[in-house]
Amino acid sequence: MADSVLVIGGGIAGIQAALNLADKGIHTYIVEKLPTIGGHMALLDKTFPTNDCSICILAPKLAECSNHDLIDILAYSEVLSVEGKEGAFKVKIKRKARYIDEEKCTGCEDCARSCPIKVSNEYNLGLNMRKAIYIPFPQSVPRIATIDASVCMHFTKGKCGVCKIKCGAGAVDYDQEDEIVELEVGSIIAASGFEVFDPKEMTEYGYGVYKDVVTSMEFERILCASGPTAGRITRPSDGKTPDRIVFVQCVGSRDPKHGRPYCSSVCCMHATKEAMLVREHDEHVETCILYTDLRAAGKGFFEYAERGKKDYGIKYIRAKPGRIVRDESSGELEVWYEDTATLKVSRMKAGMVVLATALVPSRSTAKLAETLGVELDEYGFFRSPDPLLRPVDTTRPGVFATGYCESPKDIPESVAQAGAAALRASRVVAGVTA
Amino acid sequence: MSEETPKSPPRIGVFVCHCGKNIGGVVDVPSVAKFAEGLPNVVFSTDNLYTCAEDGLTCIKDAVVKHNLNRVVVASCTPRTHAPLFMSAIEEAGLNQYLFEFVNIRDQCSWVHMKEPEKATKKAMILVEMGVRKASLLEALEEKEIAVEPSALVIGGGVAGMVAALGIADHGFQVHIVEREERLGGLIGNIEKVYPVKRAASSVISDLERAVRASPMIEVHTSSTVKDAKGYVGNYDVEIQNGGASTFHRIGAIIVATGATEFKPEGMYSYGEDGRILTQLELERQMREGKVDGVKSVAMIQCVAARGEKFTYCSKMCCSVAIKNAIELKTKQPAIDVSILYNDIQMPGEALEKVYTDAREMGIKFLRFPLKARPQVVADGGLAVRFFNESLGADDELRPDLVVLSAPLVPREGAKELSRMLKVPLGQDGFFFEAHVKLRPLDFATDGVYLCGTAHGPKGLQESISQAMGAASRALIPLSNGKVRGEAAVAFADEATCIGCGNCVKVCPYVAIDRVERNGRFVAVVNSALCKACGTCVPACPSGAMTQKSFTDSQLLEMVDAVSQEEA
Amino acid sequence: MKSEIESLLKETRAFMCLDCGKCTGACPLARQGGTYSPRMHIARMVYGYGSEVFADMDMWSCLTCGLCETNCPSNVKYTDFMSKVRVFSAGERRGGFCAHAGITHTLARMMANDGENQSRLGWVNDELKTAESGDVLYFVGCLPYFDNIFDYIKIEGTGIAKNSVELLNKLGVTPVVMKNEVCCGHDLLWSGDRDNFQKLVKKNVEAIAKTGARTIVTSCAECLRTLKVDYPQFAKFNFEVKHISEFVAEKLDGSSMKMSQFDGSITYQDPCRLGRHLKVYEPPREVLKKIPGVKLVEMRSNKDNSICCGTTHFLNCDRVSEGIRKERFSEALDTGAKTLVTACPKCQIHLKCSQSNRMQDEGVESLHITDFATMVNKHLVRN
Amino acid sequence: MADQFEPKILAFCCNWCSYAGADLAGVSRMQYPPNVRVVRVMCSGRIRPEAVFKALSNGIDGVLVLGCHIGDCHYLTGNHRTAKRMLVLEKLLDHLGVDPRRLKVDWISASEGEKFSRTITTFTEQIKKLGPANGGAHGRRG
Repeated sequence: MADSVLVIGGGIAGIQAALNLADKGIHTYIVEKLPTIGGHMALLDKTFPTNDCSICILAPKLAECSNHDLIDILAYSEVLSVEGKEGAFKVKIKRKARYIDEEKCTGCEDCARSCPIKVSNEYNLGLNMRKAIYIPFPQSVPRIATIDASVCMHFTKGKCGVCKIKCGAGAVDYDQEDEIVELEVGSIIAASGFEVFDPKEMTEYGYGVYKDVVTSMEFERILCASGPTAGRITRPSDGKTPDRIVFVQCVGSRDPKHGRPYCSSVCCMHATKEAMLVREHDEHVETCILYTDLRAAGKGFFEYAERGKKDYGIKYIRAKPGRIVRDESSGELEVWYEDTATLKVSRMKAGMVVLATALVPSRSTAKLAETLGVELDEYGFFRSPDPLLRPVDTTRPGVFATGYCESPKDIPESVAQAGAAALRASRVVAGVTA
Repeated sequence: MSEETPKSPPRIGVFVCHCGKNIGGVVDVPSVAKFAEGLPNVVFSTDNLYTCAEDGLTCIKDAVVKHNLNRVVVASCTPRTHAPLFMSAIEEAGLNQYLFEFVNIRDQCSWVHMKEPEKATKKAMILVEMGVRKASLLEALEEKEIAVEPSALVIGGGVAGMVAALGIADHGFQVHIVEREERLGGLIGNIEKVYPVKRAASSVISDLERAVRASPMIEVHTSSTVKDAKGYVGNYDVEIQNGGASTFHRIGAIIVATGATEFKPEGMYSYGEDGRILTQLELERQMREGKVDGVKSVAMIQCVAARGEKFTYCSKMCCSVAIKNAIELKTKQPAIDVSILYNDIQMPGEALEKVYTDAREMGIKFLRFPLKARPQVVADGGLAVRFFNESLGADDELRPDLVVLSAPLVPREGAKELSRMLKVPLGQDGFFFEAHVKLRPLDFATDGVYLCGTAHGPKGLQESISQAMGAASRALIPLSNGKVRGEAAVAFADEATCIGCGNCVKVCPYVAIDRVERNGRFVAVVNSALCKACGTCVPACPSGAMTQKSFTDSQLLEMVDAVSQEEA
Repeated sequence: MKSEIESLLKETRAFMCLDCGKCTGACPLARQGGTYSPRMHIARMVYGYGSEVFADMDMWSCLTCGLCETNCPSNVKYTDFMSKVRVFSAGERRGGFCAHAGITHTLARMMANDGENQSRLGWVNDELKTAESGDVLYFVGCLPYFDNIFDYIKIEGTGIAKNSVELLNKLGVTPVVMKNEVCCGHDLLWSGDRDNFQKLVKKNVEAIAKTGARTIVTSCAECLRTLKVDYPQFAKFNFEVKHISEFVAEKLDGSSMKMSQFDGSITYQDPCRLGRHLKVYEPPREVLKKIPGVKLVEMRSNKDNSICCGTTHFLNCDRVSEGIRKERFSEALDTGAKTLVTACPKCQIHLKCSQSNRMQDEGVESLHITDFATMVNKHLVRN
Repeated sequence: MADQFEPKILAFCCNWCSYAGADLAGVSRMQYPPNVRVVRVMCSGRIRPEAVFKALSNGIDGVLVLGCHIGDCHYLTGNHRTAKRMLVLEKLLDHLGVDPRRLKVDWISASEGEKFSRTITTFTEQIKKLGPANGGAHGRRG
């Protein structure tokens, strides 16, 4: 009987599951495919309904994972195979080469400052650039540089070696190779999270055509003090502060036409929060949320939206726009909608449009499910054989799923459910049988 | 761990880090080290290329032994990432890990004054001096261990309570379930079917109850209440009362799963005036009893008393309850006309949205009204529901055979009393209020007490069950460890100086301070098991009895003095 | 009636409407002001106010262009809904205002009821190779009639037919053309006259069957939709139906045939029936792009979001229709193209009609509007 | 000369937000005047108004009290106390003839490195304008 647990995914659900287990005295591995743990929560500016600073409340958790005696973080790693059964899984993990000696790197970023290669920065959703050698964000855990070999000139052209020269710690190691690690664990928790649906296919909204039509996650980075605009609300096309920002809900969610009839569960509150933050940053910017049903059912959510209306002056209009076009002469976007409460059809001018895009299981989830040998439901979420009484179980005993990859949910629900997954997993390593 | 504060005078070692060029490129590190050498109590000072590297750590450990150091100051980066590393290094060298002070001369010096190397060097020196002066006063601290009684109390025997109890019992701990009613099951005991899984509620309860009754680790106290609970994490003394008889139990952790109940909308929507106006729960009972079989049309009204009418909140599950009952009615009698008057349909996620679309597919009608003008129910021999049909922008009327009101969940009676007894807060809505809305949804700020289910707020059964499992998982942390380790830098009240005013008790966010009678007078006593080391109580103390370890007044004032005495 | 409405609601998925209003926000009529709202039509019908819908004259303005339906997240079949509701409404002797004094509808009814003696093939000259039987049939549609009715706005009319046949000839096909072809019935179907529509279906199906054709090619997007989608609902219909753009695209794919030079930008108008109704977006574009020198520039609204030419089934042509065309022209002019190609003669009629309107913006008049078949035939070099 | 005057500035920072914000300013290499000396406490609620007062009367020219934003406190409500206590202190300073502008209470989150650097810069400039505190004698408003 192996007495460790493997958590796949280092977002808030995975982190919380790992901490719950390790705090109980159970050794836990966190495998994260990106160079740092933190997941989407690390990209959020604030969180609803308290408008807590996201990184402020997350960073201590990241540090706790990093300092915990019973947690081993395997960032920049992927699960290759899972064999065995409940209580005794053998897991092969690929630790991708960072080309950095993890022991030596001090996280000073001298390397990144001197690196000549700039590529689109995925941590700011492509809104600015990062270097080929980089640390994703200041609170990264582990705070170790990574060389993106797909763009680094040393690897693509055999030239350059500036980072190696600049690194005072001598941590750069171009000869590093991927490493295969084998772990024995009693139980596995999948917490592979979500990603944002690409709204390009909904051509009526002009995403990808008009720069000032952005997704809600992109807008989150624009709002964030550590984002590409340092928290100034400026639009991507010309850097001007928009007079009005229109939020469009249910873009790709509750939309059988685009294959996702489900409600993504967090977008109404997310938009409310973003609109509030806009008003806090700059009260001259008007905000307007176009929604179908305002999903404000969680604890304190309805009151939060009411506050948005009354204290922040956010306009809520029950409508779903049918068409967004850009007036080339003024550079303003025109949003066409029918207000289904007043029955008026209007064209609203907007400096920016924020699309509340559907959240979908992350791309890696399908492959992960195959590796784990478990079933997904028709939309790609993990399927439980008994969703009521055993919500975090999967179709393979000893393998559990939690967080957004189990079903759409917000952060507190993910945290609560991470506890449930930890309970199921600790039961396995404690040797309790069903 | 070494527990003793050294009796001998301070012998401080200072280690100044170059961090490659990160500090050394701006600050004149060797000069800073040399400066430190001249400070009072410093017996050793050096600079390292990387103090955090293996050779840097060895340098510290060797110096502790060689120079008989009893306090260590490292001037490098930020304590937020690197303190644990250096603290464990000095512990390996035989010192208490709290005899350590961190000085940040990178993030808050070399990196932010890159163009002013001289001023940065001067600042680094004074920062080191501040650290050294504080270090001279450091004391050895311990993270106090408190033994945890290996048993839990679950208050509430509904589905959430039973799931939580089973989760804990499974791990080999004794659990007491206290249920006010005669039988287990709670609110779910009064309903027919559970959606979206479409399972009979009775089977859910009987499955759980069977498991609970079968577990040798669970003791069920029905028709019982928690009369009293005193103590703190790991060590509660609980009195459970059944009729006139009390039993007493030592409890390590408590889970609050007291649930919620349906609000009776007396005096609203003509409820109570006509037997054909029901709540959803009453409809379920009538359906069970076959009383609605002949009914041809039903109108359901959502958000009754909720979302600003009487209560501010949205009750989250009423939409799914109404749609469930609509589907059940329509399935039994396909010709029945069911209309649901709503404002915003709350069916988030995958499974619920599916139920909603299924209901539409069956021809259940959804009519939207504005919250500002809610429907009116008139019992005039027949029944009339008059409302403003927002989709059409016109007044509308239905003449149903039955009106069903979707009323919100409200907290159970006794929540207030329990909140006072356990010293855990209620929110404005009367539901229990968690430690942190985002990241600690199942904890209370008070350690050792946890929360799940509708006691926390209205929610569906699936979410309640997830929470119950999660709460069990949280409670298992102190239970499995058999002990809790408190903070080291805790507050401490000097009994001799304390005047017993109780100001500190009022400001403590964790209810960690008690005002107790000692020798005929009141004094404050900090429960170091509960203290989270914020220090908020210290400024509240008028007599200076309260101090926070590692952040004592004298330590902080030494640092302030170091700055004020700095030469211009 | 109640059960008929129930089944209408089920068939068209009207019950699934979430009342979000996206349809109305997309609707080209609604965006021209006025009171048109597809959402309201659905809502009224669902909430039991069907009679109001039947009496609503707005309903006859619907272009059935499918923009609302394409946008509807819940897959409510609004065009189908409209077609069916109009049958109910027409049964109650209500109907829209027919443009051109209802001449196209009258002609179609005459054809349906043997009230005419057509001379349909006058345009077939000696240079065109046609047959009375064969594998491929070219369904001409109403082009010969349009020559007369719309002479005043200089439409291409049978020119399109000639170019189509010549184009097919160049591709090695000798198409069947029928002298006893009747109107496909599109306009009758969409104005709720099912009885006469069915008569036309019967006549055409019998005539086509006699030619031995297996593939039907049309140059009219409305004929295409009617034959391909609607005929099989009313008759046994085992023919493959293709728009000429699809047919040409397939034939040219991998062929060594050459095209002559055209220098300049062109833009392409997606006809609703070809585009949104049948999702044929790429074939006409692919073929046009094969013409050397052609720079195909898209209008702001294209493909799924394309805007209609403003009128369909010759109903309710009014200020709103003109507004839609004005919007479309402004998009076309914004592209900088001097030529607009469309793949439906009806688009050409409506756009050219509007072009002749003196109130149009500057530049509209000089925009060259031509049919796909004309454009391609002109540039395809005979082997 | 006011230009020559280099004020001594003390900043009390809470461990979880404002100290983290200061770190972020460093990681982002945001430059600010080197006059500030940071004293780290776990929570701004630990800061004794008396200590601030003592600093100002003892040769320190300006004091910053920096905590988490209201609602973000790592210790739930510690910073609510700070807000109240410092308000009282400001009034007291005014009474005593110490320019209350020598004390600044602000909330800086872990993601607000830019705000930290800006706060230090503007505060330093302000104190330079006010001149040396010098036990209150020079700090009196004219």
